[in-house]
Amino acid sequence: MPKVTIPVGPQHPALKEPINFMVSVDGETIVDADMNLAYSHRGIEKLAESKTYLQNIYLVERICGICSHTHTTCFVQGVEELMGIEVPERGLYIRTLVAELERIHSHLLWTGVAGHEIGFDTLFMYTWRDRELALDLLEMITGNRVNYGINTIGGVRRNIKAGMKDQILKHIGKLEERVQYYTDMATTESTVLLRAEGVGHLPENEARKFCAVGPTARASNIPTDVRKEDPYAAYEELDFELITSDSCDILGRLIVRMQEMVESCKMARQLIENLPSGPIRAPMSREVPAGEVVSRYEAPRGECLYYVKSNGTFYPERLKVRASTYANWPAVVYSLKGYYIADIPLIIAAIDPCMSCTSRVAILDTKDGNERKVLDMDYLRTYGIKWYKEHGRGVRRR
Amino acid sequence: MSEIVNILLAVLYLLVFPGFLFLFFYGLFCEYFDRKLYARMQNRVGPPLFQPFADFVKLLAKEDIIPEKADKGMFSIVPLFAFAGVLTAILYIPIWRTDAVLSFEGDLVVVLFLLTIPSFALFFAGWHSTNLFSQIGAVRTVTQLFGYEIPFFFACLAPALIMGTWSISGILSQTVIRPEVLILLILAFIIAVISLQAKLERVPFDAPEAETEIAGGSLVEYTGRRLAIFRLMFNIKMVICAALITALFLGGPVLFPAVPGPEFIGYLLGFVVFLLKTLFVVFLLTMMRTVFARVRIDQLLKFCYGWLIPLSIVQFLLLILVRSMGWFA
Amino acid sequence: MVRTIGSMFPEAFRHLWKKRATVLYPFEKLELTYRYRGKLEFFDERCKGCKVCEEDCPSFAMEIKDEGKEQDGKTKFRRIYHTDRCLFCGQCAESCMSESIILTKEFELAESDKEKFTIESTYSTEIIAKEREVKEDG
Amino acid sequence: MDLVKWARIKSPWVLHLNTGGCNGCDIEVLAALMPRSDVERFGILLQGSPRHADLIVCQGPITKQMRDRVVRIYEQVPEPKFVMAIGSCACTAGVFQGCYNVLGGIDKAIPVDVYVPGCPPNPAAIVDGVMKLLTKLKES
Repeated sequence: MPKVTIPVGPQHPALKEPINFMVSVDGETIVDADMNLAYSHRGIEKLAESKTYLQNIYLVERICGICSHTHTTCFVQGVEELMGIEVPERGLYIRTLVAELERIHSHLLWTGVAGHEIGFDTLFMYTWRDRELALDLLEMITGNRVNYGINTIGGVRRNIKAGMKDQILKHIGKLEERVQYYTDMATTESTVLLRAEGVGHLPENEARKFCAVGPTARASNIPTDVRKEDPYAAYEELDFELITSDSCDILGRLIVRMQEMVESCKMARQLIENLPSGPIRAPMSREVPAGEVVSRYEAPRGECLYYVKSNGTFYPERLKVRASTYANWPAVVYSLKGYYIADIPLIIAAIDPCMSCTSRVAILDTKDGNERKVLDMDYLRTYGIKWYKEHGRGVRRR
Repeated sequence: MSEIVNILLAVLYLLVFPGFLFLFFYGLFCEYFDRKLYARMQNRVGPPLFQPFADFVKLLAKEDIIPEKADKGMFSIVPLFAFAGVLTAILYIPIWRTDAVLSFEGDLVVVLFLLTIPSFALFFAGWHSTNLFSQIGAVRTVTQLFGYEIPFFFACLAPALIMGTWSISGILSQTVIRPEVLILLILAFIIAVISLQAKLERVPFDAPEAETEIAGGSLVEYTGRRLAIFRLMFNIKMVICAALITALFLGGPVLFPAVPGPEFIGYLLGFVVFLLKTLFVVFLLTMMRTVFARVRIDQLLKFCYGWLIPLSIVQFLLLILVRSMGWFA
Repeated sequence: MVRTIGSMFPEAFRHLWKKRATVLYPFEKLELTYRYRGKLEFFDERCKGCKVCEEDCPSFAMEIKDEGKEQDGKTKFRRIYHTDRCLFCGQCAESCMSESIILTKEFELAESDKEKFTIESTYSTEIIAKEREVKEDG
Repeated sequence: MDLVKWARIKSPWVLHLNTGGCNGCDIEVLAALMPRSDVERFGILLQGSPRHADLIVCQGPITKQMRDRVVRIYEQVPEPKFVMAIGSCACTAGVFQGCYNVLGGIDKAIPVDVYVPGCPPNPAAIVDGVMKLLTKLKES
């Protein structure tokens, strides 16, 4: 077969979200890959400037539906630092507990999706069934399955009642058992190993070069974890291990995620057992003093970074989000090369991509599809400013 | 007079039983059985009994789209071609007694040939859709064909070798006389079931229509009644392949030990036994679909050439040894 | 590394006899936790007209319109609630000073007619300004 | 009730389409396919190709870049076809109202049959939306 370019996406059964890969293949082997992001570029950073800090919690929560707690915590932490609020201990513990439950649900979700990409639907069904245990806990604690809305500036909105502890421990126990089963199953089943072992190889030096984060980096033997390096919330008081793997392939990423789930269960148990008493939130004002801050958070997918600049009003002057998936894209393009068409979905899925987090550039397709124009950050910024001048802010400024 | 009866009987065989009508309903039932088992093994409820029938009727009533760039003639004729191919094959397979409706020395080869037609039809369908994904699927279909077809042929010819006849009905009537031969054919049975899974393009060997890789492969552009016919063809192909394996390796409609009784009850019992045995084969296929991940096309070929073909040759050598020692004369 | 083939076989086979995990939802009742955040319910008689809910709503789901004074000195308000914009985050209920908004557990909100999503009510009340306070638990 | 209508109600095949939203509704739609609420009991199958689908399940607001694609995918689906808008974003753009790159709800690009509000709607709410669509179909 001559060299052809296969479009993968924006609507493709392997990708649940819009993104477009132009993969050049020679027969079944990939020679090159190009990536068009930003089918879901919405302009959140710009919109955030016209919403109050309180409203922005709910806006940034909806940057990504899977790691919604990541975004709110990261944002709220920054704002709290600007305001100089000391969050009560109990609030931090609950925040951390929700974060770890989210990590469990996100990793289980990933395991299932990875199974689906290699046609292993039974694994998909089982992991998603067991993920419901984590979601039940989240619903019980926060009131919603996804987009929990538990964070607020100065603490958390919902308390953990005494009766909840038993159920949390019970479900955590069940989850631990299931995670152990999946680890044993996935690392010994030949058909899985055939697809995962040695595929999507990303050596350590390349991973460093591409600044990979999270499980992708840890599977390439780079011990990086914000929870260890720069502890936030209650992580300083928790006893957990940093998981790395030196296999540098998809199997390594699978093992890292599985082990992390075990660690998360361990942490959740510690958090519940040592839950301090006291208030869950500190009183807060709606005005944020002028200043700027960078906040870091270890999302299930890697390091998430927020920059908040305040000018002393109700509204942030600038909000900048660097979501974790964004840092991992170059590594994907690197690890695609040299593998087969059949490996495309799995390699893309291996970083646990989250397209809605990453949309920074818009690529304009002309009608005939031949010409492409890249709209970069600067263009979008000026475009956004112009748009808002024409359409108005949509929010009543006080 | 008798000629007219014969013609009417032939039409009956072809259209009602064991031909089109029976295959239609049994094929749909097998899809239901497959999907329901699959769902139950995944701890779900699964589809209701009428589901495949509803899917079929719905697809018949949908809008029919032929892509502008596609080869219109080939695009529309290919499903019927494949369908006709598999329908014919049933006439040579025994269903309610040890001999089939039609049979002659060598019909096993004809059936095996008829069962490869769908793969080629799929190739043409994919290639003439001129969609990139369907063309990749089409190429993979043919690539896969070279992998599984050889072990499948070898495995199906093993009974012919030991029984000394190339007719399915003949093999079956030999089996009735000496059922203990089937023990020798266990290896061939396993090879046949595995390569049948590849032939039906189901997980773990569904690279040609991998949903998450190439969005459904050859059939990506098919809609409406053409898709319905293709889906029905797959179901019927599954039934016929299961029936073929039943006839060759499991003793077809014969119950061991045989129950004495009037002929009519014997036929009915044979038919029930046939249904149970084919469902058992379908169950094995479903089980494989449930517990495995999809393998890549190159890994499939490696598996077929590295394991299945050598094993089927071992089976052949074993049978030749047995025959030359004169244990089964 | 140990390699097996079909290591999920026992698990899958066992599930053939195991009870299904499915909740037959429209025919069986779905268990929701008591904190579940569904459609909002309003107690208009408690409302003090401070409009904090409208201010704090991140998605413009709530509109409260001032419709002039009535004879008895009360102010007439018109409340428009858009279910299809609502995020069910519960911030309005939390911000509300007079506890006139609560979250119910109703989640079956699907409609084919978009106009049914708009819920309107008119009421009159005295405007009483009150300090914001932090509430403990939702 | 005639056979064709019955078959249509009993076998809606679904195409999953994210038009630029967050992930929340996507995973809830997938969760509806999972053992907990298993929509295969209503005959719903997830299809990869728009050509095989009857029901387009859209999540997220329509972004500027996605609009042409959405219209194209809508045109690829054979008649009769139905569209479900899942989540507040898909109904009215929800929290993203006022984003410069967002056009609004799904109905800004293609006609919608059933709206399911919620952020994200519970899988049961999605099942409820499907049931309402099928009831509407039955009565038409």
